[in-house]
Amino acid sequence: MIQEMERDPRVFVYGLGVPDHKAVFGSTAGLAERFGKERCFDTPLSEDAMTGFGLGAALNGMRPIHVHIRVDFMPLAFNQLANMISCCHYASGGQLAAPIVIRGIVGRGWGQGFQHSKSMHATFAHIPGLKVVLPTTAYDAKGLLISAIRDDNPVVFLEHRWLYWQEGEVPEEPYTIPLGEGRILREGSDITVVATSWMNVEAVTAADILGRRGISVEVIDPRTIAPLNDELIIRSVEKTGYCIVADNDWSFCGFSAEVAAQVAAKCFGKLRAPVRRIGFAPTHCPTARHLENEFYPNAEDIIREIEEVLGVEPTDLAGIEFYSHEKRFKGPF
Amino acid sequence: MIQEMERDPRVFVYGLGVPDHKAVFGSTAGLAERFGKERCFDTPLSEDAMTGFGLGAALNGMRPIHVHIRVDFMPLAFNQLANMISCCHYASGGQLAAPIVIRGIVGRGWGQGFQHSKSMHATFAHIPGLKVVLPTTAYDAKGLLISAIRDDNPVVFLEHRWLYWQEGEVPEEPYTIPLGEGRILREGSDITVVATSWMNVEAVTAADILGRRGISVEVIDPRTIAPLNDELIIRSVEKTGYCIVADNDWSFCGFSAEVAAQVAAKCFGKLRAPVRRIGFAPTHCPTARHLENEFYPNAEDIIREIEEVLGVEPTDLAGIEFYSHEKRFKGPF
Amino acid sequence: MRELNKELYRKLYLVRRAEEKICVHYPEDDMKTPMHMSFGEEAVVVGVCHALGDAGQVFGTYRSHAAFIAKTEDTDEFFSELYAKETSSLKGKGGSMHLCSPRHGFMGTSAIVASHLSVAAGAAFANKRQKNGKIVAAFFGDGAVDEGVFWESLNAACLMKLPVIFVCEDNGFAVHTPATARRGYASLPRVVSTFDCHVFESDSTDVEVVHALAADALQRMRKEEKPCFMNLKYYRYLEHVGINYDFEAGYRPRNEFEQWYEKDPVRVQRAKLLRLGVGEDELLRIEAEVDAKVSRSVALAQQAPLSHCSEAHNGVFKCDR
Amino acid sequence: MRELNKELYRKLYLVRRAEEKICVHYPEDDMKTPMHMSFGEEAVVVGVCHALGDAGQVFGTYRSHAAFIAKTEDTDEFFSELYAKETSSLKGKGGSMHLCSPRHGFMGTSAIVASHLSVAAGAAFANKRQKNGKIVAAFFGDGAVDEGVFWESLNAACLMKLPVIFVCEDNGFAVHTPATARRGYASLPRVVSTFDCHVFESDSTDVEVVHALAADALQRMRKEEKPCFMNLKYYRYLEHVGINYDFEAGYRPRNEFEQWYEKDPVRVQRAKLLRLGVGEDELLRIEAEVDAKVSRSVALAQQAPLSHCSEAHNGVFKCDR
Ligand SMILES: Cc1ncc(C[n+]2csc(CCOP(=O)(O)OP(=O)(O)O)c2C)c(N)n1
Ligand SMILES: Cc1ncc(C[n+]2csc(CCOP(=O)(O)OP(=O)(O)O)c2C)c(N)n1
Ligand SMILES: [Mg+2]
Ligand SMILES: [Mg+2]
Repeated sequence: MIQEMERDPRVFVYGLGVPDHKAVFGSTAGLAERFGKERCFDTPLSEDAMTGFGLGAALNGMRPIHVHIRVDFMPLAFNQLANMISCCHYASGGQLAAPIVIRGIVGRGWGQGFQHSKSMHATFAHIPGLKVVLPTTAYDAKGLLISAIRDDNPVVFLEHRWLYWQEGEVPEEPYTIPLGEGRILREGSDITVVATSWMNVEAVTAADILGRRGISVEVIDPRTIAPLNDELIIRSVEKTGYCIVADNDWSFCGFSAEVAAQVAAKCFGKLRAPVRRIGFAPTHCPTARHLENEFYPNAEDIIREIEEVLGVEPTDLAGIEFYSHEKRFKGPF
Repeated sequence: MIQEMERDPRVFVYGLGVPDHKAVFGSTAGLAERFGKERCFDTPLSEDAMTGFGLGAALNGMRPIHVHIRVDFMPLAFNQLANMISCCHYASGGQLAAPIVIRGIVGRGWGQGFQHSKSMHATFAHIPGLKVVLPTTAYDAKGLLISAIRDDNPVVFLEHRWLYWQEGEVPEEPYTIPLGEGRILREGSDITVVATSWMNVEAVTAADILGRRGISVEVIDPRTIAPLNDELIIRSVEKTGYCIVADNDWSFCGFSAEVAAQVAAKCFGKLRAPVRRIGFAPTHCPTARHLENEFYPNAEDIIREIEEVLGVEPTDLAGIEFYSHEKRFKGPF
Repeated sequence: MRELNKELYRKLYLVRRAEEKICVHYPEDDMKTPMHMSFGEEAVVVGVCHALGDAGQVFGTYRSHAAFIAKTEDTDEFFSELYAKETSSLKGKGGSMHLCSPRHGFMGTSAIVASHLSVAAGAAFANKRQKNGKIVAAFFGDGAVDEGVFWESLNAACLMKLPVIFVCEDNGFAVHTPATARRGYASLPRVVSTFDCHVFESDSTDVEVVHALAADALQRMRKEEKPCFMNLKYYRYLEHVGINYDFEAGYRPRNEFEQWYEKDPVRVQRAKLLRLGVGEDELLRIEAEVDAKVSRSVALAQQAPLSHCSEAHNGVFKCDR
Repeated sequence: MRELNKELYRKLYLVRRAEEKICVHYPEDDMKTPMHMSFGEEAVVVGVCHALGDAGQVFGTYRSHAAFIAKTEDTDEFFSELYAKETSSLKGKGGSMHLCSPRHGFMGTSAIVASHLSVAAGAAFANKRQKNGKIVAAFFGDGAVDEGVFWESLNAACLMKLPVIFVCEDNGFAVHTPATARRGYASLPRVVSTFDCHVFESDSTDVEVVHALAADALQRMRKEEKPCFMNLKYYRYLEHVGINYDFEAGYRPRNEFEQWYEKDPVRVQRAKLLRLGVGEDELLRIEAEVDAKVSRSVALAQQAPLSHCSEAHNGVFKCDR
């Protein structure tokens, strides 16, 4: 963000807690010091108005980045997203444009619960005119964010809380990754797993484990889910004949339904088994750890699902160390 | 509603314009006179607070019916729906319940445009804990509404503006139609069309026209889309081997994706062609009539889609009188 | 003074005339868009927009015929959009409720009550940052203040000292519900005056009075950078939406209308000009020019082709074009 | 008077003690729930809840340890939920941020700032209709008033004359942002006093003072049926979330805390009781009883089994059970 703010003086960042010492999990650290309160500032707790505020600033030529420390606060701004921001370009006959980036953080773990854990990407993606981006790797996060900032359209940019711990090579200099291009995170030939956000980490783990017994899993991260470019997915499923969608969200009327419907239609006759969908349990997110573990699917679920689809014996997972939040994050919160 | 209000003194109706002389397209006519301002009342323009208000009243044993004259105003209440109403029963370990009905009217025609024409049923259906009902016929509307009022859970009840002109036999005495049961609107054996809300009217018209040339179309109205009971749909597709979903909404991450995904999975190997989806154009709803006609799919689109799927020659539609809003509703608005 | 009053009259008359033309042609069913008429509020809107000047920016509502015309004077654009013609910049995607002409500083309107208020605040923020001296006016009804976002927007604007005027076009009703049935306080200006902004009120239908008030407001805003709130009363002549009277509906009495119509803004201003010594002939000349302009716009719009059907699919994303 | 003060002290001490126990055991990592501690606000919450009595109803926030305990005194339920045990009514689905015990009139809490205010108004509406005389209190922070729904709820409650008390637990900060950086007005009570409700303020840490104020408020509400707004200042001792001090972060100075800690509500009340002639031994007895109660609750919670995993899937719909 620093680089984009230096490049383009129209860019500014705002939102609750943005300039404070916690700096939204460090993601806005140093901005206030560097660019001043004019370009990195706190707001009243007014998600609705502050979203419309961003739209107004964008209409007058600025490029706002609005940060929500949880996606769950974005329903308060849903009117602006659904009725104002998404349609102002279309409805004005192209006279207006809303180059605004809305960053929302997907919470998880340590009792976040049903009001601090939503992802809602399908809800946003359902509305024409919003671009919806879900980065997984650190490299992608930077390149996609820069593209989002430079895009002339509103972009909803959803970052999973746990992905801030992702480590990876991130070049110092600015680079862009085009919105609308997916990425193959792991090449494979036996089955395709399409995953979003944190579920890519689980899917790659599953792929690693199954790879050791010779099952070759291809993991695809669409990265931009709206507008969706599904070529990569379709090509992969044409190759493997099997598809699982592992979405970091509820399944019903979700992004996994969209991918499953498209794959089933476009790979009709080439699919060797029905597309399977893995997502949150159809409940609200409970707060207790042991209940949360029921709520969230993980690498083991993906492995079991793959084994079922391919009709192979269950892998012995005893003794395998899964990625575990517990091991990394100790309370107190 | 009158009958339910007489039966159960805990029921009350409120919302903008509810008691006025227009009475939400006549749907609340006579209530204020009959039950007084205590049980049928107007509110400030505060969709957010008035939704939470309904929740509070429900927690204390009342059974509120909140009316929104357009679904498009419900995004203002989305926080209450997504973060409060949907989860209070679950999150309280069952100590609380929210028996609230939220009626929203889906606008269309005469320049309603992008801010007065949303349906959003997939958005609501995506959230666990909300029941979502979309009646089509007058008979169903009454029976489903009574069930919704008696249900102990929050029910989002979406009525299409044009369906108020639907005529049909409606028994005087109260009756219920269980939430969660679909209905076969037209029996057929060649292809299944699953339709929602107004699209059922279009689908039945299409079925009638194609019926004359011997193509037998089965039209299924799920009526309750969440929680969805898809047995009727699956059984029908197993019989016909073909399926089209005609949803009164955008397709991407919408209800049509869910149905398509489920049908493709559950009828795997029995489907003779990919499931097709018909929905709004992936744009915002324009206001001009001729542009609106591009935006909304209709009976002709359904017919053409069916012909393509079945691989039959296009029907000659010249001279056929389609249902037309123009013919019924003349301005001025 | 006389020149100013003549100019104000010309604008009032232009707004009035354009809406009268709608009433003439609407029953032909070629303008298929819900009409929320401005009759009665011309002084409020013209007074503010004229004070604001060309450089100012305006956000409005579904009831913004007056604001659109007062700010842009572009009746060609106005009618071509109502008729959904190829000649409109909006290509029929907006209609009466979504007028928009940013090149004239008319930044857009919203039919979701109050949803444009925060947008106006954000636009004012950008102007402030860009130090371009532009002031933003947001028009809204007395119903809009029921929405939480009004309070959020007011608060943010006061906190950030944004150059924005919130203009409440106060007709006392939200559709058919009077303010007293919607408000848990006695006086809106009194509530707002506890915020850090300039507050003005008026129930005048004299455009000169409103203009002077707005000019004063602008000057004070320039001197002490703070937002401004204006509560301007008027009477809505017609039904909430549509071109008819609705006194028979019973929620408001006809004599209320008659009292206000006595001081109809257009008549008041015309009488004033005569008093100021402007000749009847000169008035007739102004009126004839306006009549001709409006008639020409209507005719142009009627003759133009409908926008192309492909417009329906264009422009969801900016790069699409 | 003495009895009342003793009772108030017992509740203050119960709240304090329960939170102290959290601090002891939280580092063991068995309560896996984000803790927003109430230290410092005990007088505010106990004063209001005690005045409200058993019949009253309370809605709270993610920072409602104090409110839950003051209203319910049910430390068994409290700790069993923090430990997510089978013995909790919530079965671990709620945790610290979503405490709820409707049978005690503690109607629930929300971690979406301000989202419970309208719910409280609706609950008050039902009470009014049912003529059961119950009064609802909604606790919220000074940050909550930034949200539009606060204004919508206040307006609706004033309009409908609902028996609800809005209690602003004013610690001057929303996380790390001071009120002055969030407000476009000088005084919240002054703004609210332009609404049709009773307004009270206090910055006392003396629970007796807060209790008297709340009792007065309730009486006035009963006499003249109107909602009530109370702005009650206190100092948040710890970081926004968690069990540590955070003065080194730089957004507020330690000496502020020290000044407030001089008049710590628990200490103030204890000293008062001694002044009133309550013997040290009696105080020790009260404290010992509370200590035992809290320790027992903690032990019970620790020993109980975790709630069953199937709970995760239960209860999305009411008929599901
Ligand atoms: C958020 C929202 N709620 C409800 C409506 C329906 N509605 C349209 S206009 C209107 C009345 C608004 O009254 P006011 O703001 O006073 O404007 P006026 O029509 O009097 O100019 C209502 C309730 C809407 N458009 N948007
Ligand atoms: C709608 C919403 N926006 C933002 C947040 C994040 N958040 C949690 S607590 C908090 C501060 C609230 O301050 P205040 O209301 O004064 O309560 P306090 O924590 O001081 O008791 C914020 C911004 C939230 N939970 N909900
Ligand atoms: Mg009005
Ligand atoms: Mg606070």
